Amino acid sequence: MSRIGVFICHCGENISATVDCEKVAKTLASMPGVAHSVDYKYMCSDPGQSLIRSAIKEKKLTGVVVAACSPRMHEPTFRKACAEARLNPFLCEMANLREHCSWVHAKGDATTDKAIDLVSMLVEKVKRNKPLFPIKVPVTKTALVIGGGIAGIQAALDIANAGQKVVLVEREPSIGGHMSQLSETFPTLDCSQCILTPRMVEVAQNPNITLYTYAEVESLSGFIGNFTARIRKKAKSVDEKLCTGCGECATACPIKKIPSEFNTGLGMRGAIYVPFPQAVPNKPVIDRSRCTYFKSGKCKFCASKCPAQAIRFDQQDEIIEIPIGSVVVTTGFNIKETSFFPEYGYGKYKDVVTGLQFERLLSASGPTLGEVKRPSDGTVPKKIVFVACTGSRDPAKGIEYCSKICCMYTAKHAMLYKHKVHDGDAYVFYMDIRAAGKGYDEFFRRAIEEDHVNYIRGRISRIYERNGKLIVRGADTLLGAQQVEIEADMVVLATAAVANDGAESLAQKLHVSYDAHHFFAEAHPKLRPVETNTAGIFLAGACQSPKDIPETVSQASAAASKVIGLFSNAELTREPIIAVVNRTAPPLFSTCVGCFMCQSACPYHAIEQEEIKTREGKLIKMVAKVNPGLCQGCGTCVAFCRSKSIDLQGYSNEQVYAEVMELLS
Amino acid sequence: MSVSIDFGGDSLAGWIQHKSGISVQRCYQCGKCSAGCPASSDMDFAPSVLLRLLQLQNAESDQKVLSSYSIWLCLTCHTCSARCPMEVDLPKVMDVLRAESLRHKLVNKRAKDIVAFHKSFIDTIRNFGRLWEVGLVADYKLRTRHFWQDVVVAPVMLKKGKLSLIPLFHKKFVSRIFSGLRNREERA
Amino acid sequence: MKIGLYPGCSLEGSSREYAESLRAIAPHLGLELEEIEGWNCCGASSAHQLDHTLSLALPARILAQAEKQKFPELLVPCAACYNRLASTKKDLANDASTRDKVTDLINMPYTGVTSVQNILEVLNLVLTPDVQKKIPAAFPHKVVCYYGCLLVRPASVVHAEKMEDPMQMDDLMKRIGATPLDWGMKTECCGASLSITRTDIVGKLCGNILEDATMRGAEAIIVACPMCHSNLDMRRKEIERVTGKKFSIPIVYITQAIGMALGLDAKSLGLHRHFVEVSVHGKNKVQQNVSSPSMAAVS
Amino acid sequence: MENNFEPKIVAFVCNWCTYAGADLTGTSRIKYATNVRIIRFPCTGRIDYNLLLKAFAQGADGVIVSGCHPNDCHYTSGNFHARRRWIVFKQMMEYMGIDMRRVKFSWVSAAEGAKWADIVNTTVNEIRELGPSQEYLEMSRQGVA
Ligand SMILES: Cc1cc2nc3c(=O)[nH]c(=O)nc-3n(C[C@H](O)[C@H](O)[C@H](O)COP(=O)(O)OP(=O)(O)OC[C@H]3O[C@@H](n4cnc5c(N)ncnc54)[C@H](O)[C@@H]3O)c2cc1C
Ligand SMILES: Cc1cc2nc3c(=O)[nH]c(=O)nc-3n(C[C@H](O)[C@H](O)[C@H](O)COP(=O)(O)OP(=O)(O)OC[C@H]3O[C@@H](n4cnc5c(N)ncnc54)[C@H](O)[C@@H]3O)c2cc1C
Ligand code: SF4
Ligand code: SF4
Ligand code: SF4
Ligand code: SF4
Ligand code: SF4
Ligand code: SF4
Ligand code: SF4
Ligand code: SF4
Repeated sequence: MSRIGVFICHCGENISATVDCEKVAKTLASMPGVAHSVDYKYMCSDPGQSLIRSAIKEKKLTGVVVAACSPRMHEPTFRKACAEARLNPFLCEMANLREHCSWVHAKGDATTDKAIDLVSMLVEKVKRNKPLFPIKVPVTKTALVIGGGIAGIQAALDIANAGQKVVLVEREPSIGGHMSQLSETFPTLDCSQCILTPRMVEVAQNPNITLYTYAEVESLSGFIGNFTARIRKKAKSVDEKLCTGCGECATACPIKKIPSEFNTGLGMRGAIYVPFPQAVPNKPVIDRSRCTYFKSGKCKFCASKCPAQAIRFDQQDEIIEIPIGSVVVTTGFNIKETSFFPEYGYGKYKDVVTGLQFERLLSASGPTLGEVKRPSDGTVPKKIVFVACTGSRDPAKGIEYCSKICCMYTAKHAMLYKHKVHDGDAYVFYMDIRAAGKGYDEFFRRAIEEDHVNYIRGRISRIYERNGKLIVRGADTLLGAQQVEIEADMVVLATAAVANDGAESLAQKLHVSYDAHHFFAEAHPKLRPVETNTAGIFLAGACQSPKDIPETVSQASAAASKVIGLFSNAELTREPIIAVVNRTAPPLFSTCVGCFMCQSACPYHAIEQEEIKTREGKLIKMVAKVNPGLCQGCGTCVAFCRSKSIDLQGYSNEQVYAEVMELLS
Repeated sequence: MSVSIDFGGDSLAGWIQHKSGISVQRCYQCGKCSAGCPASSDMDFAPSVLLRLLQLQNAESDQKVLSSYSIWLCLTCHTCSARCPMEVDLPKVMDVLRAESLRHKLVNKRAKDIVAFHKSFIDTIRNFGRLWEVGLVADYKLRTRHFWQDVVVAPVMLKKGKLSLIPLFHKKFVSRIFSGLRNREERA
Repeated sequence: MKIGLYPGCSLEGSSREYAESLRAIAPHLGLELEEIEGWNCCGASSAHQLDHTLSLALPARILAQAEKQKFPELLVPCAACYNRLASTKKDLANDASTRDKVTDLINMPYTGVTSVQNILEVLNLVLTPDVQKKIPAAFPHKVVCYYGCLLVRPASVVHAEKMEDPMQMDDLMKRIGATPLDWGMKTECCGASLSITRTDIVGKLCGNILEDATMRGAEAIIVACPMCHSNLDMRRKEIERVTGKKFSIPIVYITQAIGMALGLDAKSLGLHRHFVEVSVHGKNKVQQNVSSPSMAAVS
Repeated sequence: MENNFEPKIVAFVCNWCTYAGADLTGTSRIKYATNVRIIRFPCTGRIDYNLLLKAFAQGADGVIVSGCHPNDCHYTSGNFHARRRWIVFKQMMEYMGIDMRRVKFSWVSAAEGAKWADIVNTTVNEIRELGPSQEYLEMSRQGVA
């Protein structure tokens, strides 16, 4: 038989002004199973709390209902008080007499009646509450960072510098990401390589960081604190321990005309190559799809020239398994190629380039050593047109969103061009200028006011080539959409920033959500911007949406601090409000019929399939099993289960039905 | 001065939506249509400006649109709609605007030749079932009194066998369509 | 291959050389053309300007007639007619109430079974490698292919494979030994519907086209539309007045180019009907009896 | 119709949005009818239609189900499940003989205190118009349901 204690709070006069608290306490006292019922002026005060503590002890209470304010306010207070009196805190419930009753109704019988209903409803519930115990899960204190752009670098360094282990996986031969390709960066115009390279080196040297380049995540299993990552280390064909990075091999390789990814096709690389001089690690890999030896079995020039004898043609891909406690996804973004834009020449005209290609042309370490030259004939363009929003904000091309970074980098490009080609003319065709960061608007205004870049508000209709010039046809919408035709030497398209290749399949491997454009989805756009819906997996940088470096780095540090916070505990404590699938004695084992409706309904992939076997190992049945590490306690599964085999602790079927019955009795 | 025009209690923009399903509010005024439009430089309002006027949804701008020259200069070349990032079907909007311009007798003075030409064209079809170029040009000239226009080309065309002086009558093929349309109008 | 043919008004009148050349090359391509009976004008660029229903009813009657004659495919060589027919077909397919209204007007059943084909689609089918082998006099000229609007737009009606840079005509030209050049005016508008009323605009637009073609070193502009042809060929005087420049580049129908490659004579291809002398010809230079006294008066 | 009929209405609400929204109604001192009793759930996704049937079988005259706005669900998609199930829900309930006008499905965020009051008041008024819920009650008493 239950012995429930009921405590009615006056909240000064906040409740008692409209609710007859005394009457409520009296009525409840006569309810079956209620062993104690009192009212008091301020339940949350120290004397109020000790009323509860002593009643628990003296009356041997098996449950407590505090009828006061919103549980969102004081539930922790009263649960703690119960725990102090050695009553399991989950045997305490609150009835909301203030926000849901006294404050919203006038004084009167109806209000008091409602108060009585609200309390008795919870008395019926609490009679069926079970003691629950916080769930503890151990934590493996190693973080997996996927993607070695500036986001991954920053996150890895922050975690490592907090004393935790990091495994950084990068699929290219070097870390650095897009930032390593940039010339100078807005809004300060500092040299990208100069600020990035030291951080890349730091990554390589930090003893807490294990760096796997030319590697990809194959799969991730487990749950927060207890993941297992399988990582494929692609064969580099070079023994990294022996290689000194001398570069003899690359010089020896006869294959030299492969468009360099790093230089966006504007420069060439060999079959054995280091993507760029500042690469980390600064050791080559053989691109097997291009290497003569791998194609025809002959060549090996590189090996013959290698003083360290580090070339390994027989190296195999290697798969390693690592226990991981938390994951940070930082796989970045990509941009659309010019071939995406039929009206701008389908990638047909060499002098129509993307913003990223223009970065390479501006970069001192780029294919032209920082001189702006036309890819077609190497001449210096005297008239150059920049086209903003190319493919972005363009539902007709399937991309509705604003790419966010291009207004700024276009201003930067126009500016840097004017700094390099003093007598050149720069035009920018734009729709709106989105320059909302600190110092951003000032930056773009400088392009207009100090560097005399011509900003024309309108979209380009078409670009075609004539006599080595690019005819750019646009309109000036601020002059009644009057047509403008510019004979340009070069056109730079600020092409849309899109999700990186493979983002969708990676998201599926990690069980995190992604949006219609394959950017990873944050748990909440405002309040949980670096978390995913899967506990323990965080994200940062342009893999979530296009963003610039300052924003990327803040997100990376935020994600890192989440990981560090997670790792600061020996084990994770979680609220026991989770679903469980019942287990009964053999031969049934569980009423679960294995329909797995619950599994497909669970937004957190928290439900697994469990085999129930005889002692001889013969399969009896498959049943559902909730992974307590993943379950967030939403209860969606419960509503789906037709056989009532899965239930939510704290909001069990028994409890909520009792509430309904009591209310309407 | 603005006359209030009735579009069944709606603005012209609403009327367009009703007639063609096109929302002019989708246009975000990027100007790409005007940039590529072959007729834009001869128009009184560039295509994107027409849409802007429609977006205002007031009687004055609606009237400006219906009495514009632009709607008659549009060549239905679809250059604009092919490239519009917001997929606004301008040529279809133009079709509705021309019909409304005629209906409300707001046809721009400069456009009367163009309207005359289209009327002549349709009359030729009505009368002959097919296009008879000499008949069309004669009808058009009578309508507009532009007797001398094209006079250089016609003789050459005749000489090269590109014009026939005598029409063939295929009227019967289309008479039902035209009488049906007339009945419809009368019923309306 | 047997196919229904809707010639359209222009091919009977001002563009009869297009019809002549089509009929001349057809047997060589194994193409059997059966003209649709009792056809009417499609309404061209005028009907839709004034009357939406009329602009659907006229083409619908043609389509219904094709259906009546059980043509699975209907070749529509005039790009303007093709565009009207194809877009009517689409409108009728998408909207049952319009379809009912229109079939009531034309008083003929219509189901939409006949497929409407433009000249490029059909030529692409019949100009097979086998036919290519038989071509005696290839067409060794640098040309530019002019598609204009009606063969490529709107995308929802015309299924051109690359709307901004179509290649079907270029590809056909390559098959007869010509060198199609890249140029800037492939799909620009010639101003067709203002041909009579705003000849000055037509002059300006056509001037751009002729200028770009000339500048690229093309020997001829290849077209597949009577409107484009008459504007570019017959309006030289106006073009010269507007641009202040003289152009001598000839405008050649794609069917004429193929005819010349086949070695057919100029007369059967209607080359003598052009205002601007056609200076290109097949490899075995066929007799070019095109000069007529009136040329001087025109150019 | 009885004029002084006071309908009994049960509200099934989620903890994160509507419960908090109703708290805000309180802190804003916005008054509403006393007829509604709130039962708290973690998420609308937890609510299955048997609960609603139970409520009607026990004599409820109306039911409100309310949770977070479509993209604000604390649990990402629980409320999408609730919404998707809504169609099946509706058919089921109608099949069981419940007048769907007695069920109100809505979204109230934690910031929509006034909206909560509004929903309660309109629901109470509408159900007052409809009168007491009899049919299903009868059926369940006779053991049909
Ligand atoms: C033309 C241009 C100019 C710009 N100029 C500026 C500027 O001046 N100032 C500024 O602040 N910002 C600028 N930006 C924006 C800047 O580039 C980004 O903010 C920044 O690069 C984002 O960093 P990230 O680490 O999130 O992504 P990325 O730089 O894209 O890095 C992602 C990394 O993850 C790796 N990766 C991807 N998928 C996987 C996988 N499945 N497994 C393992 N690794 C993977 C990639 O190889 C890459 O190394 C510019 C962008 C462009 C396009
Ligand atoms: C009209 C308006 C509408 C907005 N709408 C949105 C929106 O729809 N979506 C959105 O994402 N953002 C919106 N924002 C922006 C949003 O308000 C801010 O992003 C957010 O409030 C910033 O939070 P904060 O904590 O940094 O600063 P604040 O909210 O300003 O908080 C700073 C706190 O510090 C206290 N404080 C200040 N000085 C001291 C001191 N010396 N010692 C101690 N305490 C101090 C202040 O009292 C205050 O409590 C809006 C802003 C405005 C003005
Ligand atoms: S417990 Fe809540 S209702 Fe009671 S006095 Fe404290 S704040 Fe007021
Ligand atoms: S030559 Fe040998 S040691 Fe030198 S970079 Fe190449 S692999 Fe390394
Ligand atoms: S074996 Fe391959 S990588 Fe080595 S030199 Fe030859 S082509 Fe280059
Ligand atoms: S950032 Fe600027 S250029 Fe880029 S898509 Fe947005 S508005 Fe266009
Ligand atoms: S829905 Fe119920 S019966 Fe089906 S698998 Fe899940 S727990 Fe088992
Ligand atoms: S309660 Fe929610 S998170 Fe937990 S298993 Fe059920 S559906 Fe999944
Ligand atoms: S192109 Fe489209 S969106 Fe842009 S101004 Fe024209 S109609 Fe508007
Ligand atoms: S369809 Fe009309 S408005 Fe559009 S580009 Fe052509 S002429 Fe201009």
